Amino acid sequence: MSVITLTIDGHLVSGRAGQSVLEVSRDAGIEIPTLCWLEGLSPWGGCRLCVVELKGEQRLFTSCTTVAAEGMHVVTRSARLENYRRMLVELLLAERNHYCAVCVVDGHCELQSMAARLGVDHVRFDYLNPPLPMDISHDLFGLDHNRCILCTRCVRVCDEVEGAHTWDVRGRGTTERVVIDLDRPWKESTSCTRCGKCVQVCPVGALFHKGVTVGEMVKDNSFLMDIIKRRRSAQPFVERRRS
Amino acid sequence: MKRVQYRPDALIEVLHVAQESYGFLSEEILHVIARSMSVPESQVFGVATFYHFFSLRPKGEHSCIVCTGTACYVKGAGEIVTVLEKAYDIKAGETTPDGRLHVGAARCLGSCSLAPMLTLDGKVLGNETADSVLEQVRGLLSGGESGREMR
Amino acid sequence: MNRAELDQLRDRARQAKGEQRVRFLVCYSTPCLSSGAPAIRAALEEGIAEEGRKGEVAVVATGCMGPCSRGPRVTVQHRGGQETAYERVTPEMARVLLRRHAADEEGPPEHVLAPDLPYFTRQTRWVLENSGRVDPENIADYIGRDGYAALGRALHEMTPEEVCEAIARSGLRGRGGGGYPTGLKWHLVRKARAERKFVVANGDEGDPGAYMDRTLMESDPHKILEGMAIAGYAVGADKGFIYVRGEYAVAAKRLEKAIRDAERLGLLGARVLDSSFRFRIDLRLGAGAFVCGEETALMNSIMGGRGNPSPRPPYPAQRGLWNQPTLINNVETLGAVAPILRHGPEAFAAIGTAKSKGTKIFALVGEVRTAGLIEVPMGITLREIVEGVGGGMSEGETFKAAQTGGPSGGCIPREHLDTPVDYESLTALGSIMGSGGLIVMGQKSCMVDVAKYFMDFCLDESCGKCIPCRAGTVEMHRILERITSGSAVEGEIERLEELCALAREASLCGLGATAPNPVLATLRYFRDEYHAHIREHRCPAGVCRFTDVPREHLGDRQAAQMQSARSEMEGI
Amino acid sequence: MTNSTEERKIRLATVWLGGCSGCNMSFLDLGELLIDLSQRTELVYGPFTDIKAFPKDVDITIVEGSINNTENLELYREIRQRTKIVVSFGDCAVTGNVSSLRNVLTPEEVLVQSYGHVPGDPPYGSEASEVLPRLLPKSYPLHHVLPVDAFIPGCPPDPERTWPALLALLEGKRAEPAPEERSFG
Repeated sequence: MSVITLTIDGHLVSGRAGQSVLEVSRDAGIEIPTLCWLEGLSPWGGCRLCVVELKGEQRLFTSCTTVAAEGMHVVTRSARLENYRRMLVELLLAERNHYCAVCVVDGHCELQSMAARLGVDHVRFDYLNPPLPMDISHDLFGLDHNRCILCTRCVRVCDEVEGAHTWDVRGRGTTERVVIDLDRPWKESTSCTRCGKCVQVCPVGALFHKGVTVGEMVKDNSFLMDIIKRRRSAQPFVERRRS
Repeated sequence: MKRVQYRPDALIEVLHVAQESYGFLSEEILHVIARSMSVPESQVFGVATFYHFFSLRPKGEHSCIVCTGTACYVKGAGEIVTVLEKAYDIKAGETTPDGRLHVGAARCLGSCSLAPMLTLDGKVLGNETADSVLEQVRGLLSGGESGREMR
Repeated sequence: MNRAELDQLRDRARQAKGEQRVRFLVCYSTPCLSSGAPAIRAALEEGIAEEGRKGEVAVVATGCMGPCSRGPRVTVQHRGGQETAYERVTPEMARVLLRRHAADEEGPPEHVLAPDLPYFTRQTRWVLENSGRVDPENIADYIGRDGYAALGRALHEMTPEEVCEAIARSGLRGRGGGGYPTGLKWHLVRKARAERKFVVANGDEGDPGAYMDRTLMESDPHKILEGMAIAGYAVGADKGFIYVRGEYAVAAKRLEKAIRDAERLGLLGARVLDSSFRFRIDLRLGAGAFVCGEETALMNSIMGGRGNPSPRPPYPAQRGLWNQPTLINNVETLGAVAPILRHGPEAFAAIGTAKSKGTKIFALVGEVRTAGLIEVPMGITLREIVEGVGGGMSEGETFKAAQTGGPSGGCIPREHLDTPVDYESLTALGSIMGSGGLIVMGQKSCMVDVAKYFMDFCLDESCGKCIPCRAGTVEMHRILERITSGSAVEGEIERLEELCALAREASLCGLGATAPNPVLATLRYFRDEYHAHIREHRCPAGVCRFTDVPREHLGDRQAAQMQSARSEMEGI
Repeated sequence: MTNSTEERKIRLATVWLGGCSGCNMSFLDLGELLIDLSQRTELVYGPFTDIKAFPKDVDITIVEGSINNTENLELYREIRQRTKIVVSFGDCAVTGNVSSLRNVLTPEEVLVQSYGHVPGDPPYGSEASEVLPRLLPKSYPLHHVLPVDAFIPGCPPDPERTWPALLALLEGKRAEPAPEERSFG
């Protein structure tokens, strides 16, 4: 595996060929803010928080989808980037009904802590306050569209890891919503395996365990990399058994 | 579906054909399509709702699609839509509760030289005003002279 | 079929045409179709049959003839080459025309379009050379006008590299709006190593107010197919997709027939023109999503998915359809390919400016006297287009601005009317060449309202994948809504500009990145109109109704009501 | 303590608009610090005083709650006119929070939901509309109506985040809380 060297925020760092800028950066201890990206899932490039500047390029690049290359000069922090990131979080907060004070993940929410981290102490944009439904038909889990940021982590984990593809996205633009099967109540889903992976990878309070109250829903997605690593190492074992 | 050999990349083609045959895409149709093409239901639903062309609800008996492309807009298409919405108490894209009239706004029907233009039950009308449109729609709904002519 | 047979077919087609004494060309393009072309054709055919003139007099349903605002259009050709163009033809008139031209009866010369109309004389028809001249559903007509000869030459006389080189030498750039050098793109795909490669013709024309691509596909479908086949040969692809906007039923039908006809004659298929080159074309119908004009979204749509764009890189030339290198060109770009090979890249490069070569098709609409589809040399000034080709402003209108590039473009005000129309000049003015929509606006158009219109379009067409576009367009639209409704306060323009910068720089694809353009361009040239709205609640064009008040004053009306109620009670 | 504050104490006001009063309660949780505060400032208005009209020339006003009705709006306009530094205090003032949960409904629907489905007579009719302040179309955060100078989020903001912010403002600095002190909720 070939090694590449690049500069990130002035530091000379090395990574493996084929890694994304984000991965190389994280390995080097330089954190880049993300919401839709989650280690173990395919990159989506939707939240735009991980945008970075590349020397010699005018436009910005999402570090989660850009493959690191030898000699790259990456800037992950600048006044311009911080400003855009703040605005992105403000837009997310304005887009749906995120009332942190009465949310099941209050205190454990990636959006909430991202806002705090980026210095968002108020939202300049108009709150849209769309009237959105909840789905609490399932006996174990609940879905609250009011909190959803459309990061599609649930869609990807269900498709890529669980293999059920229960989730997808319906509509487009502001009418976009995550959807179960043919827009069925969760209880009636014929493809859902009730594994709960979607709930654990959801960064906000959109997917939760039923019965939890404000601030009680703590997400734990550590299972994800365990499964993925095991899958990688399990491959030869299966083949061995066959032969 | 057989014609496209159940290839998942032909999903949009299949949806086109289904809508043409049944008028709209019912849950049952989508279910059958998902099943026989081995595409997850949620994916079929996602695709069907992404494109404005597909309708998950039956369309009205009559339809009036107003072009709101730029040329039509600057020539007063907005007013035509507003007047129709008011007259039938529905929003563009909706069908009256009795299912008789569907009012839609299209992005551009590509006949900008006829601006403002619209289609009434598929027939193209150009250089219209809000009043003239309303009159023709009324005629159509009451099955009057202009209505029969449209057929 | 081999090249010799193609030549024979061409000669036969020409000969057949020569046997006809009079040809009535009836425009069968969407605007004329909807204003009554079928009835005219029927009247003519009936008349010919009644008078027993079959064979010597022919009726041909052609593609677009141009001044669409004056349809239905009919052109009468005599064997000697003499031609008369008619506008606003009715079925009754058609019978009169038939008698006049076929039976040489005298008749009043009504509805004649003067041949020296600037609309005709100022155009340079290159891509539209056959439009309005051939029957788009008749492959022989196309072959009769040297159709597929360029493909024959490419396959038998040129290497793929030479073809790419010829396109590069012509200076052709992407006509979909981006303006990327076409030859360079072809070279990139040609050099990419892969099992398979694909060619995609982008016919998902979505800009409101533009219909160049539709007209081209309707009027001369074979030219696109020929261009695609040449592209396929040049880059090493064996499969092409032509993605047609769902609304374009006529174009799709004609293309489908064209593909079948070309396959039957061996101009597409396993051994194209008796060479070892294999190329098939599939038609894909869009389903109503503007974003699918973006190349990565278009590819996702071709593969049967939601039309969400994907981050670039990787570019389609590296990894496109089914992860294989894919060449995506706009249909107008592909329409220029065959003429370039036929007339030579130098002839094409001789037209236009140093950096923008050749011709460009525009849909000239709005407040001009003669609206319609035009093809003009690059570098022509906007003034020449509006005042010359378009015949000036409509009755009682004075020029305020021209909008180019649709929702991704901007507007050009009066003071820049003499700007040459080329990629760089338009970009410098804050607009773009775009795909070719050109909407002329008079004093009755409010520029804030126009900006709001385009933002409404963008928010409706946003795919929703990335935040700056999904939520940013909504917030920008809200601000514009406040400005036009009277509830805006100081500082809103600045907030709008900040959002514009975010969308422009941080969006995933071109739709989001260019969505702010109409706002930025109107702010640049008509900022005082914005100020008049905010500060004086006045709309200079008289379009906006100020039905709302700033939030601070939301309670004023009620306070006044209570005040009057109180004084009434005191009076008692 | 500086000389200037001895000469003229900072005129401080706290206000309770469309909120639950929890933020003002939490303000009282400053406890002993309130003594410190009273030495530096003069409390010229607030739920803890009996002053009826909002005074003039106020240096700092801490506003709890969002703008829900015409009364909130009128008072807030007065506050903004008469105050140098307006502080948006607590989530309702900063984001709308619980007060704005009603924003998905129209004011009429809100009234029906709140009064129509419970015992007792709803305040309908001309009498109600004359006497009661009218609900605004939506519940707005302060800065969506008129500008605000500092934000202290929290539901409610606990004394640990209120005090440093307040201290900074008293000393004429900008309130810049640490990331962990500026989160909503």
